Amino acid sequence: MEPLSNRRKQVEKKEMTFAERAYLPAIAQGLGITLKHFFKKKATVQYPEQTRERSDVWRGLHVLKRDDTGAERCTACGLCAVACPAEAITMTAGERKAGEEHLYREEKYAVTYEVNMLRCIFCGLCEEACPKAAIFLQDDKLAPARFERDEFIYGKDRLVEPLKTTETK
Amino acid sequence: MATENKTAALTELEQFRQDHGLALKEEQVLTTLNLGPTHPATHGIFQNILQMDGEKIMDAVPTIGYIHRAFEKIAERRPFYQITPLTDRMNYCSSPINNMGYHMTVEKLLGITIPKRAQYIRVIMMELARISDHLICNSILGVDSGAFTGFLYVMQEREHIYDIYEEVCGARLTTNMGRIGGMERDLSPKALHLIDEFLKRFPKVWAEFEKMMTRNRIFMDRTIDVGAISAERALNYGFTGPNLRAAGVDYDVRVMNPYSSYEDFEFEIPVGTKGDTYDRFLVRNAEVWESLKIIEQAYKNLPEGSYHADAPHYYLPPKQQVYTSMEALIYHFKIVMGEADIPVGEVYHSVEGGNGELGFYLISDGGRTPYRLHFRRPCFIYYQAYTEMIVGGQLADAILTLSSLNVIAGELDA
Amino acid sequence: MTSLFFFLASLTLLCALMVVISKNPVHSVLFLIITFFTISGHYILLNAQFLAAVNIIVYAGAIMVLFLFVIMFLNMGKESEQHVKTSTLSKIAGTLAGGLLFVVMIAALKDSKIAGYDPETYNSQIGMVESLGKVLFTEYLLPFELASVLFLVAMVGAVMLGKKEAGEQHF
Amino acid sequence: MSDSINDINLVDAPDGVSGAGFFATSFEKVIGLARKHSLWPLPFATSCCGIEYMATMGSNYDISRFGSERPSFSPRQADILMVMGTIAKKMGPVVKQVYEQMAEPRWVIAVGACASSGGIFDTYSVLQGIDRVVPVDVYVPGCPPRPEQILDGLMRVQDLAENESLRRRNSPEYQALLASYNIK
Amino acid sequence: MELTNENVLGKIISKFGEDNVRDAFNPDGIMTLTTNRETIIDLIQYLYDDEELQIRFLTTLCGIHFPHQKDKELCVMYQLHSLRHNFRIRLKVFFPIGDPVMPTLTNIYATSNWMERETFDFYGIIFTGHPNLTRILNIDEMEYHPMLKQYPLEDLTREDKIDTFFGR
Amino acid sequence: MESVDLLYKGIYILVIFGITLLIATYSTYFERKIAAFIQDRVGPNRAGPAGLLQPLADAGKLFFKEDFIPAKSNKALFVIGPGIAMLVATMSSAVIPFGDMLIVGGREIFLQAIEVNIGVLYVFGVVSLGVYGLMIGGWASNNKFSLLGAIRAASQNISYELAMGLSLIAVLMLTGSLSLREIAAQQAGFNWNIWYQPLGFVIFLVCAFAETNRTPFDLPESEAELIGGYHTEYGSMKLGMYLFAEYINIFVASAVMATLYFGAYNFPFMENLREAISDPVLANNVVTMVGVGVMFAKIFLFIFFFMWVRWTLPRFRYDQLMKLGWQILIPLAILNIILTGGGILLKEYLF
Repeated sequence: MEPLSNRRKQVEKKEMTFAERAYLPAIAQGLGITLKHFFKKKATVQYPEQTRERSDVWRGLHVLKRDDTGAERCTACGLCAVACPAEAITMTAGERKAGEEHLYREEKYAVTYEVNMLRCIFCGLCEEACPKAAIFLQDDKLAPARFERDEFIYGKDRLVEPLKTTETK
Repeated sequence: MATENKTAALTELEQFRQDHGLALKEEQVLTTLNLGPTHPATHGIFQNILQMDGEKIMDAVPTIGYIHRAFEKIAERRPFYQITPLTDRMNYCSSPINNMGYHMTVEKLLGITIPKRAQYIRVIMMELARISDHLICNSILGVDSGAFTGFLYVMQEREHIYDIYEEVCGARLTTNMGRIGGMERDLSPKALHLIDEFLKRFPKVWAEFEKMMTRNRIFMDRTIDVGAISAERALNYGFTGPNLRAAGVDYDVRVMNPYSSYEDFEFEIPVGTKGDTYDRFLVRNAEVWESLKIIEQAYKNLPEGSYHADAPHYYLPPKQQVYTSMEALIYHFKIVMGEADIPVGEVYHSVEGGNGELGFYLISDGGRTPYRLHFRRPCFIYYQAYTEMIVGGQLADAILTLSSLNVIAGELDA
Repeated sequence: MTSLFFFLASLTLLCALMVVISKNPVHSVLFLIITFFTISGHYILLNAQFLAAVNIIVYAGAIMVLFLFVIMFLNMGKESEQHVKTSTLSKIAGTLAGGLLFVVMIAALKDSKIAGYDPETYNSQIGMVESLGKVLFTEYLLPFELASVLFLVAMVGAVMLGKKEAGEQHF
Repeated sequence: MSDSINDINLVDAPDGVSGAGFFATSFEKVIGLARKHSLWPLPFATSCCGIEYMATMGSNYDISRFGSERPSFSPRQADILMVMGTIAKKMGPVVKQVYEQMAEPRWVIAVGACASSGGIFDTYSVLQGIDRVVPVDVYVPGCPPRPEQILDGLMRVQDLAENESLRRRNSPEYQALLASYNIK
Repeated sequence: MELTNENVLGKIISKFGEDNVRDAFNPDGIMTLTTNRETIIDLIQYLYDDEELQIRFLTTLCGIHFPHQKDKELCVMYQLHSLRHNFRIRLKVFFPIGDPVMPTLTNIYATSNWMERETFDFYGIIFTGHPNLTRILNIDEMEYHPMLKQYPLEDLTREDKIDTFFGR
Repeated sequence: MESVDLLYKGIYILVIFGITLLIATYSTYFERKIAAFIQDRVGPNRAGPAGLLQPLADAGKLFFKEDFIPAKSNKALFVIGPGIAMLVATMSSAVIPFGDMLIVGGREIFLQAIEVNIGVLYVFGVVSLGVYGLMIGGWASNNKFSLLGAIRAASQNISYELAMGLSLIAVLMLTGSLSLREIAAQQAGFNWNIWYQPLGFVIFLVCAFAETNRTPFDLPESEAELIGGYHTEYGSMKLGMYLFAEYINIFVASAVMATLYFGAYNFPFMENLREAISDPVLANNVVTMVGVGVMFAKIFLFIFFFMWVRWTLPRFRYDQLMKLGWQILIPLAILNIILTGGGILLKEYLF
């Protein structure tokens, strides 16, 4: 067929030379390459003892952040659930009662907040959707493998970031 | 569970048989061999019911749909921005191309223009994706012909490509990279550094891989004249991409309908002659070099500027503004809830995917979701020709033809 | 030695019978292979180690593999061909032919003597390659050459039979 | 091998009574250890996760360190069925058949969201988790999981294999489990 | 000749008449025409054969469902491409859902075989003359054509989902 | 034969059998390690120090895996198949001289299990039977992939046996003996056959690859085409026996190549070593023991070569394999015979 553009380039396709027809030179060359690799430094990272470096923006396991004072940032606005293409996030909102100011930053908070880790595709849209910087996908944690399907519904007990300070109630 | 009506498929092939002296004699007893759905050579999953005369294939009836996931139906139920993760999973060997192809389609609908920097970043990512796609395909060809080692050599390089992806978007394979209106973040210094390193290291590895395979007579014998298809048949079957170029047609969307500033770059379109497996291998090899050239140019000439379009209605405002400014928060809510104003219209946009013209046909009725989103999936279209390509060959040929076609199950079945 | 001979001989006969009797052709071939082995055993008893080895290499190692090969191919499509009916007439004919052969054999062999062996003249190297080769290339040269011509003819015939017909593809 | 790592978890000697000159241990534990280190996978790779499995086999992660690098595409020879990728309803019976063809002891890992639960593809054509057709031992989340997570899943199966009784597969509980999936 | 939307449209209309080729518009640079069942195959054949146009590549083909358009519920869209002139054209055919029949294109383009099967699978459009019109992606036992707008997307057997927050 | 001799023989045979099995077992380990090293990986390293217990783990697992016989298979033959493969493989190492002779208490002990004056033919004959294991197993499985594998194995083995035999003939012409011990003894010092038979060696090497079904000739079990070929339906220890037989075959093939072409237990300057030690008995024993070490070193090199090639090359296609065997190797082997004959005549004529 005649060329459609001026950028056409025929790939090189020579006839086999006698040396190539005789198999052995090419085989020797291949053997040479593999032998070189035999003595090369190995690329393997010995997981689990060593871990490969992950980028800072890696989308790993979710965490629900607290603010500087230790109160939960989430206000149960539901944007993350809407943004989730896998429909993995469910939550129920509740009103903050008096005396709970140190627990929840805003007047509304998530009474339950569940992420189904088996449904989740770790696309990061929830993190992007959150207007309160509450949900993050951590770069240093991965969702672990487990034996039962029920164990993958992460409630607030496993999602909320543990308090940094030693004082607990 | 053969969904194909066998007799019908046979009549289709009758003419072909006559032409190639393959017409069955009446007394000939054929053996039926089920290639797939879990046969190792099918990689993804599709079934080929082969009728064999000894080792020779007399007929093949393909069955697909084993991972049909209803992409087009899902797309009708999700807001525009949530479709990006879907496109990831179509051709998962080169997800960024799919992502960005989709984004460009929507941008075409919305009428947004993207700053040069974002376009160049896209080009870099798409070419990296093309490299990783071709790299898998060509090394898998080695695996299927028994040379496993080359595969692992180049897979190490693919890890480096993944490192770059990871730095740019935070994931390795299903990237969800970029947003409607640009990229989600600028290239970090580390990402730039990784690209730079990749450009330095990869040519050596790829040259070594070529040295191992290209002129090895065993490999050449296995691939030359295997699974050949003429340019005319290939066009009739809707081939695009490297498989069409191997048959000698220099059709490349990047050149014919340049998008994302592809017109700025110098590169060539490698074409083959016979459209056989060896040609496909060579064309992909050459394309990897061309992609490297493009990345190098884009990396060297990366313009300054913003990494996303100035389109507050569609592109999420920066997080810091969302926390502080009311206007930004309202936009943020509108975009996330999918309430952004989407114009009515229909667009078709195609990009040069790893396997050919990846087209998106989008009809919008102004709602929060596409009214209809049809994907032109190159694999689905050219896999039809597989029967014609393998009949008359041997079992081993069929397997190499399959891997050289680079049929990606996710793209095939949608 | 004698007991070994009788053991081998009876095994040979038994397996030979089984070749004919067994219904599954693959089993027949396998029994035939065992028969060849026992015959090789006989050769060894006769101190003809070379013949024993060659018998195994050529018959058991190559020819019977081909037999098995062909039978496997033929068996591929059809479930079984065991239901072939034999007519009474052919059964009677078969019995008659077999009986007559038996009579002829007895008649031919009834006067033959078992060759005794004489420790004085016994040559332990008689079955070895060297003596075999010498005999073949001197005393029996003509039959040897004729046999080779026969093989050549057979080979040409095989090539002709296997040759491609026009328009037909073989691998 | 890189010399820098000398603290790899080698196999620990099984618990037993080690006294002067004799070492007794339960036979089951030895076999458990053997099985643990020789899990041959059947990579039932249908889509994206299969590509990550390639990375797991690759040099950087190297599944062979666990003795699992021999992929057995024949179910008779495989020990773990690694289902990686979306299983559509059309594919469901195939998965079940492959599982039925595997010889005991056998384990199943559902790698990735699609195989485990259907993931993002909550659609008419996709099986919502392979635990609807075959019993699953270990689920690996992620879409696709990183190779580290796949290795994690493999190590969970190793834990199972190590501690499993030789007779578990004959136990009524196990038979009941299989019966509930209508297998055999 | 440089192909432009106008002169191609002119050619087509002069050949097939205004009645058969309607509603030409140009939403995204690609000329879109509406035609009818009787004309479509001849039109595509004409575009294929015409030495000047050389529109010889079927880019894609898909069905669309518009449940609100009376008697025009179903649509099949063909998109063709002239590689020689880099010219694309889109053809649409509308027809009622009660009569979902279309002529097949497989005699011109081999590639339309599976595309038509897919369209049949998704929308139930019957392509007469197709060599093997069976479902291609879904299981044979499926009773409906899932891409029609009235059918749900979700797998109805799923239990672990709470719909409250998904905004739908 | 005296009973003491018989005892020594018995011990020797047991030792050789044990060594064969050990080498085969650890070949699996080395195969995995070598593959890993070639591919920039580290290979098995969790089972025992540096993964040394890996073969034992595999064996333990295979033994306790459910023993499965497919319902539609031919049950008796299905079981016999791997048995034949294993039996034949272990039989063939009997005539290989792993060393010269030891002198223990004035008694000469030859380090060879059986001395037959047709040793080469014995190995050849036994190896040619190996294919029955594959054929019977493949056929009995009642699986089309297995059957294809079996048929490929049969035709491949027959074809390459011819070229192998022809390349052997040249060696036999040179040595004038069929006894492996004799052939080994003739290559004393550095007078190895490889110097006279380079072409014959290459042909033999290629055929050895084909006979042991190793890449690039692993068509009977090629993963990508036939899944596992003849052993697709085999699980548990029956599969183990097939794999084992393959490795034993590699070991035997390496040993035969070392014996025929690379001087068996001979090594350069062995006479110098013998003379350096004054006590003749001790000298003989030291040389013999070094010779045994040298022999095994050669064998290991060949085994390494087998694996090295496997992880480098793609495999042939069926017809190409046949073409290579019939159209290239056999004519080359015949040419080699003619050249060798000419060479011998020339030598006789000149000297």
